[in-house]
Amino acid sequence: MPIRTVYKAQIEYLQILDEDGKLDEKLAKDTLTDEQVLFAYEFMLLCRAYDEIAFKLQRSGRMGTYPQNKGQEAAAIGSGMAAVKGRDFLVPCYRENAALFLHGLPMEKILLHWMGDERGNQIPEGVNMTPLSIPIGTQMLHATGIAWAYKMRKEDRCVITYFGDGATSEGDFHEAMNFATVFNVPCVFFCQNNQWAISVPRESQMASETVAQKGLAYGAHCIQVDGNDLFAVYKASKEAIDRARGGGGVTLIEAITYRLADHTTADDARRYRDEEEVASWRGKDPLIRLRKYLERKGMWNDAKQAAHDEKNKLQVAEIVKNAEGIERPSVDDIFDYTFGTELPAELQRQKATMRTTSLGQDPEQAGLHADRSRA
Amino acid sequence: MPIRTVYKAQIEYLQILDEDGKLDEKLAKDTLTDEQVLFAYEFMLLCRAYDEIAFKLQRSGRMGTYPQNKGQEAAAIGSGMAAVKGRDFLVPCYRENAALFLHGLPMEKILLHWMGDERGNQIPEGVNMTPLSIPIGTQMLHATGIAWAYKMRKEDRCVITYFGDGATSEGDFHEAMNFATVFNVPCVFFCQNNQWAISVPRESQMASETVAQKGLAYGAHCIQVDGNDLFAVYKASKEAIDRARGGGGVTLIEAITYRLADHTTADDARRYRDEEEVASWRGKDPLIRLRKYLERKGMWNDAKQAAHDEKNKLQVAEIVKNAEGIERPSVDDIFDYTFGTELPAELQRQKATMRTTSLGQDPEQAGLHADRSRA
Amino acid sequence: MANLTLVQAINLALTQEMEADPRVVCLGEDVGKNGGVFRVTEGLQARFGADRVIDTPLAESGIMGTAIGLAMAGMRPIPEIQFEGFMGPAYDQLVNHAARYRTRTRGAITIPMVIRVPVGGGIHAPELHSDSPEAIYAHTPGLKVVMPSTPYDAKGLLIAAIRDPDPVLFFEPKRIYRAFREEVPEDEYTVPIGKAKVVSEGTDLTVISWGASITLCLEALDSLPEDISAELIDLRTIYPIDEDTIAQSVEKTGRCVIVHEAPKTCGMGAEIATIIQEKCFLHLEAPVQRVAGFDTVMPYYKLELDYLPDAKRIAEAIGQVMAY
Amino acid sequence: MANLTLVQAINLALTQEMEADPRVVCLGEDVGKNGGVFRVTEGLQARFGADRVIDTPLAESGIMGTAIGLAMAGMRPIPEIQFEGFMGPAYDQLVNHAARYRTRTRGAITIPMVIRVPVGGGIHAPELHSDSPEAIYAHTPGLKVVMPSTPYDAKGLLIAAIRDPDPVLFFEPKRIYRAFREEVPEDEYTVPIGKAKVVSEGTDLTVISWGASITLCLEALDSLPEDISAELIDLRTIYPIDEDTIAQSVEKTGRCVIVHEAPKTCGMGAEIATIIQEKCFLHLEAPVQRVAGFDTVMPYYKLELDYLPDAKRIAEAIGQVMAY
Ligand SMILES: Cc1ncc(C[n+]2csc(CCOP(=O)(O)OP(=O)(O)O)c2C)c(N)n1
Ligand SMILES: Cc1ncc(C[n+]2csc(CCOP(=O)(O)OP(=O)(O)O)c2C)c(N)n1
Ligand SMILES: [Mg+2]
Ligand SMILES: [Mg+2]
Repeated sequence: MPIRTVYKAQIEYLQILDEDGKLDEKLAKDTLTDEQVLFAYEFMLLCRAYDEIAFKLQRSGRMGTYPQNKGQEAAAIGSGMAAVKGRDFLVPCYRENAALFLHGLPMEKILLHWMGDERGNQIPEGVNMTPLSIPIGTQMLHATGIAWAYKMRKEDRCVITYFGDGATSEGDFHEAMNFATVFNVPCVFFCQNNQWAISVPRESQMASETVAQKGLAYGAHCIQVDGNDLFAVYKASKEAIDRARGGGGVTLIEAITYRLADHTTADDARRYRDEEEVASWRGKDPLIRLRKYLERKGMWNDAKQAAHDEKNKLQVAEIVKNAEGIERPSVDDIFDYTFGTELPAELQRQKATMRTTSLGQDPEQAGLHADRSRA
Repeated sequence: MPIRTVYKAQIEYLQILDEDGKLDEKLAKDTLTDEQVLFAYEFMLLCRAYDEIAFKLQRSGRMGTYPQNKGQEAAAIGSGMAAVKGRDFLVPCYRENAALFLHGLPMEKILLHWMGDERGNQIPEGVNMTPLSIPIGTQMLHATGIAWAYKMRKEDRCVITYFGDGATSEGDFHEAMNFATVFNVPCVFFCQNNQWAISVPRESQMASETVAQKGLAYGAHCIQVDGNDLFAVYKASKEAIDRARGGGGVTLIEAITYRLADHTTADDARRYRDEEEVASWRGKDPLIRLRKYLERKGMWNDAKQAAHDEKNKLQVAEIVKNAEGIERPSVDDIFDYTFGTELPAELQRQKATMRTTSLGQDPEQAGLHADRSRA
Repeated sequence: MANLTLVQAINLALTQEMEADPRVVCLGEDVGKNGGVFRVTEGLQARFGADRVIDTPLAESGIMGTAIGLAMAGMRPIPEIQFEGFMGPAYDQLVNHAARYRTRTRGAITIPMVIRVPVGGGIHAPELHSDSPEAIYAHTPGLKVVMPSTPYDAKGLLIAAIRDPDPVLFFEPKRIYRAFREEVPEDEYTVPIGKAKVVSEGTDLTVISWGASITLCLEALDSLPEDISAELIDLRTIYPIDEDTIAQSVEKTGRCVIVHEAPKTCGMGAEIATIIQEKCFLHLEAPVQRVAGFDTVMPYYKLELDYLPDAKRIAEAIGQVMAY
Repeated sequence: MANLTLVQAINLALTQEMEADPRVVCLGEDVGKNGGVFRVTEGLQARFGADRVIDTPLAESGIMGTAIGLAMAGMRPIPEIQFEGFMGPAYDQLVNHAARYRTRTRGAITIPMVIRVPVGGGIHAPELHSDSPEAIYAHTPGLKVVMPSTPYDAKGLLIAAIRDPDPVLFFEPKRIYRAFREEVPEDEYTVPIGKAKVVSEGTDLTVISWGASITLCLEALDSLPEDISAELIDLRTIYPIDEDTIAQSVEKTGRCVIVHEAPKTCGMGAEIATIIQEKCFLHLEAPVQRVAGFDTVMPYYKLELDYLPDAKRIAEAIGQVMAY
């Protein structure tokens, strides 16, 4: 057999709730209960409200750069719900706020982060996640390492890590997938393919037809899902997490979604993408879709929507108040978390003298010298 | 269609000349002429002789660390013959000497390199290649860049880059494949999968069944070939090169071969691999196989072999003489190739004073100060 | 002549060099259609096409490594790394290949390229968008490193860098990208790599700085008592260091303050202070002082102004050195 | 007590800490079955199993990044980077994550890990196997950097590093891996991070060095005229720098020579010389001198001994400083 096929693969795409809010009942079986769906929708509304306020905070000069999550809520929540709060661990990028909130991150933390305050990253004890990750593509290696520790200690836990389509171009993505599969650690790789990496569309980011097929390089399980479909995201994530925890292997999930807003508040997407494209995706907004579904099932109506909008407004206002109300961090913080051990002498001096001079010189010694040179 | 297949792929394995030296005539059609095969075999013999002498040079303390090429000659020559000397460009790692020699690299250069002499990397004008690359996995990006320049300038040329199975774990491999496919540059990625990366076997290096399937992540053409089969290597390389030059896309070739020797002369492979395994591969030695084939065709016999062995011994001795006969490099060389512009003042001083002191201080000035401090 | 910001001056230099030399290409994340996140490459893709102003995938090692390949093959690539914090993934290609290829091949293969990178703090950016890594690369043999502090110098240094036969790191202090304008000649000109500039002459003390801190030094100098005559040197080129200009000045003044944003320990201040004590030992009236970032991670922006040297600190240090 | 080489002392420290603390794991290329290319981890996999002494894929960023994750999750990973030249791909993870996590999260997430890396020249190795990057990491806030010069210190410093709550770069001077033996206590002990050692006392001049160069300094000191009394300081910890030991010595001697393999410009010598002129200005009788690698790429091995400081150069510098 001088020519023979040594490898075969295929990638499936999963959709359960279509754009009109119609559910594939068969596929939906054993996924989410009505209560869960309702909860998810309400949570998405809250997160959307949060997102809009964050945007406004930036626009009014009360916060720095902020990357809106708008349009990607189903991907974040669906996957987040598949992981078990307090048991599993999340390693995020910066566009899945909803998953983090779901797993217990106090909501003001994200605002604090974007307000230029490290306390936004001070994850409370018992909340299982790393903070937002700024350098693209780097966090998947941490996820792999954490999952590896679980495996070493035979803990029945799993890690899910988030990243964008652009992030899959970084070498670290490759190394993380490879380490994860070689050591078969309980880690799920969740790509939010929102079609853009700032101004670069997916087709210019990669020559492959899908992100999902990148997982074939590592012998990982690969699946593409409609990322704006709560059910599909949940189902794929749940299967991947269960498999991972059982030692059954690593999964790469490609969630097809769309970044409805600018890349960040520092960006102006009109420079590089057509309004038409954006418009076509607005109809696929996961919130609209889920509302249609719930309405059809008689679980939602305008009154409920209005009540929730009102409630969310208040809740988010409260969160903003908390974030803005926090005292300015102490300048000592610049030094005090550099090491877990006693501050080296030079750093102690820098800390002691920082308000007056950056010399880091012992003021007494400086005075002494001054005397002696005059003598 | 809520579940649908969005991607399908398969990888083929190609063998034309089997381990017994039997040729699949159909597949061999339009590959190599008898003259070419004879030439290749003779060249492989020369390279093997070179390799053994290089080993001995190290063992007798006349050369530093050396990585033997033994067993991988068919992969190097088969691919090298598919590229056009003086037109195409080679970006090697360090285990494909034969391809470099074939494309015009003076044979003493490789010895010089391992003798700790940068002149071994001083590729002559008109010889189209980069020097041996020490940091694993990094050179494929250069290959991609060079091929990109060809494309930009619309030159009808192609680049072929070599690397090991271990190298495919590095992030740079991933980025190189991605850039190459995204910009569709005329570049062929040639992996010498010799089953080991120092002490790490392929199965511990990656969880994928093949190296070839890694190319699927980029939408590249992928093929696995018997790397000890000159015909298969040539055919796959030729097709890949022709396709690349025509703008038809990037190919990842996985050549299955085996590192018959230690990783380098600094290594002792008995620490980590079984003699049995090595023995099983000895029979697959590309030289043995090709000899069988040629003998069967009446193109080779013991007398020819003896004559060539003798001739090669002399030729290699001459190469060694050239490499060892070269004058010691000037210490000025440490400085003179740092920049293409005039040496900065400090470097001029370091160069001027290097034999006496590393201060880099102007001796005159030092003297001046000494005077003044005494005054 | 036109009254330009630093961003515009760089854009002009790029435009003119691309116009003059078909080998010059720009590549990086979002440099094309979007014109760069700071709009430094604005309009270039429209003018020169997507083959010469190239949006790359999101991979810094890929950008640096393919740029090296382009340079090897006779192009004059100008890769952009979007922020200095993202040089990390490109470090290996830059340091182990770009910087070494000429000497590794004894001149057979060279890497003429300019790596453009916005650097420094003060713009209220997220983490890893505010660092100052120049000393790392000054310690890396085979690289040249420049950092302009004015639009005029930016244009002239960039043109010099593009024409230089070796890899040049071109650091752009983002804090002053649009902070002020300056008359910049329309014609092409170069500012030589390796030459510092005496910004203002003085006799009592030398202040040495570069990049965005020059503005702060000027502010500090303005605040000094009339009887202190300070000389301000803008290093402009971080490596190779213009020792002559430094030594001449400190031999005259006998006192020196060095200002930079990067952490103090092993920063450029250490090298310059050491050069001064080597070259001007008998002229020194006081220890050379450093006003620098702290030896801590650059804080998020709520505290960044507490971290960065400011005019007050600089003036304070000058006062201390003068009082010594 | 046993008479051990540096390699053996490190191996012993690893063995004892792995024995004592199940959280400690070693990972890297070829560290397992092969025992490391320098045999530093020899026997560890046989003793502790392939789950604690782990052969990783060939990917330094992967090694560093997953080690960070392991540390986050409560393990005490000891990644090995096979040679200092291959830290390049791991640079981003080390500098932008390992070094920053504690301060980034205000103490919520910390990275206790020790990165072991053979460094330095002199062993006739191929390219990128002979560099000395310590200054780069001393300039990186959030990292501690140590480099032993003796088997005793190697064991003690490594144990201290493993127990340290933060990332510690443990540089192993490969030139003296097996160059000599020393009595090393069987019991566990620590050598504190941040404390230099006065190797030999003297009154006329201070020589400061670390790693493999200490041996050369001793050689140089031996060759000095009887009437020169030199004090030799082994820095041992590169960061944080033990300024007190340095300042005390130079206040006494008034003269100083610093010796290191790394390129001179922006090397550790610059920082130490600057600290000295800051702290001992009025005591200095001569400029502090640096005997260092050149500001060139480390040459291939035919010329490496011309590049590296040797006893002769050190003695020459001492002579010059004494004659000043
Ligand atoms: C290593 C690195 N390079 C560049 C950047 C600048 N940058 C921030 S976000 C971004 C695009 C990310 O795209 P993607 O991964 O698709 O995520 P998305 O923003 O679309 O959610 C870039 C280039 C960065 N933060 N880190
Ligand atoms: C970046 C980098 N990391 C580590 C090394 C050390 N090293 C040299 S060769 C090698 C194994 C390479 O394996 P492979 O790519 O399969 O090539 P082979 O030697 O088998 O031909 C390693 C780890 C290196 N040279 N470069
Ligand atoms: Mg995206
Ligand atoms: Mg191999």
